[in-house]
Amino acid sequence: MIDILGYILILLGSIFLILSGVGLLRMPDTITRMHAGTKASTLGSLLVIIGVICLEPTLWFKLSILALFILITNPLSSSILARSTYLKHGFLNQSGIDDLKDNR
Amino acid sequence: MINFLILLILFAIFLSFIRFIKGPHLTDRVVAFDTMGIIAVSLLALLSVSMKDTIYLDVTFVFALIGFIGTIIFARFNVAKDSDD
Amino acid sequence: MIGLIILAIFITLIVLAIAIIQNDDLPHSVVLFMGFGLGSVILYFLFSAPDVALTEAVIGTGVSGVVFLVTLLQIRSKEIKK
Amino acid sequence: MKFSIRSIFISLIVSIMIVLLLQIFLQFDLVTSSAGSFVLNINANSTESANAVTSVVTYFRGFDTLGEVTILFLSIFGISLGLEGYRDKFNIFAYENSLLKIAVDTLFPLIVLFGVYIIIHGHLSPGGGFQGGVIIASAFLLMFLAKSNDFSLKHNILELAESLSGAGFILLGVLSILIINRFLGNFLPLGKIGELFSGGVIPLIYIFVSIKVSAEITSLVEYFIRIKDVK
Repeated sequence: MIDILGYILILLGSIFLILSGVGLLRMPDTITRMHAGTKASTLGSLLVIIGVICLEPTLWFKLSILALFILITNPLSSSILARSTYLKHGFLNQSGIDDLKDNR
Repeated sequence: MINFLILLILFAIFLSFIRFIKGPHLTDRVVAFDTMGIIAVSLLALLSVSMKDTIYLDVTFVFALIGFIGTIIFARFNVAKDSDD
Repeated sequence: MIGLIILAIFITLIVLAIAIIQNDDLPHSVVLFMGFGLGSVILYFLFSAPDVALTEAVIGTGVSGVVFLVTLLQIRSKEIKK
Repeated sequence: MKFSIRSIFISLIVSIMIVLLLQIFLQFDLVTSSAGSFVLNINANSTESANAVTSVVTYFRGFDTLGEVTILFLSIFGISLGLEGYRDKFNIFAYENSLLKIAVDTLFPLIVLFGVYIIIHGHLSPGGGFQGGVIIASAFLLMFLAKSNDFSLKHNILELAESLSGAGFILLGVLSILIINRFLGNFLPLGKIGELFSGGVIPLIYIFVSIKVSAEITSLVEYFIRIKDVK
């Protein structure tokens, strides 16, 4: 029973991972690529790790520490990367609209 | 079943790999590198379950650590290039 | 199926190596190099050699990339100050 | 960015040829496989270590590990000799961000704990002294990155740790010459395979190697990131 739950969670997670890959490939400019690439992949990898815990319940300690590490580091690194790119190049899009120009 | 899931995750890695090769800007490549690292963490966790050998899990933690450090150092590099023009 | 994955990663690594050499911009080359290390870690993992995979991930990807980037930073800062 | 479709196509063809050649050559890989089974047989009899690679690195080839550690020491020595005149307090690497500061404060004990786990489980799971030492050094690298000029390590302490651990490694070898008449042999009780306190002398050697490697990599990064302003 819990195996089926694990498989369903891993399937959902891999669908999110594929969505992040498609977004990374199809989005028009850098900031939107970053948006698609990091958020969806964080959710997807967390779902996959919870599914793996359901498949092998003896590994729960190591895998939950891994999930905690991903939950701390991945949004942080994406935020820092976005901020530094904005400070250097602006928004890098074609429309030229920059809402944050005053408080750079 | 688990082989099918591994193939799905490999397809996701392939999609972000195309952006990693193509990406015109440095930030595109770094984002693709970060995403590939996170997807590879879940791939390695799944592979270590499918190989029935739990000691492989240490590599996944190191993988997440390397992705984090690499991304932050490239962000630092972006800011440093700011001063030369 | 594992054999097919290994074959695909081999071909990917060779394409990446040629991309590293043919790129003109040095930071782009460093990112591609770190991606190369990531692919080879998955390859060692599939060959069931986790010791080599751990060493490649920590030293070949982490510390080498950091040292390359710090060297690039130092070179640029000297060029700015002149 | 600069490469064209044509070069990617050529590289694909070349890579497929190389992979096919590798498939042919890997058929004749009899020598290494017999060596592997030989090492596994000996490892099962002489050392109670679950990981055959670590027993090769520290027990059968302990003298080679001493040589590798010496090479690391000499390279750091050369770097310090070349870069000593250019050092200053200024940290070129620092990145001012309050989010990063808080997160690194949280992550630093976690990463160091993981490095210690990799080191002391060297004879049970993949990893060992070199890998765990570099993981601890990367934790210090994150501190250099996040804390701009507040965080600095004293070189005296790094050099003291490095030389004490190297001396401890050699002292262990000399002690084993005195007890069992073999350099870097095993003179401790072996224990049972799969437990934490087993493997005889292997965890002790790995602890010394890890302290040495982490101190050396940390001082290497510190030499690279501090620079005097070139006018």
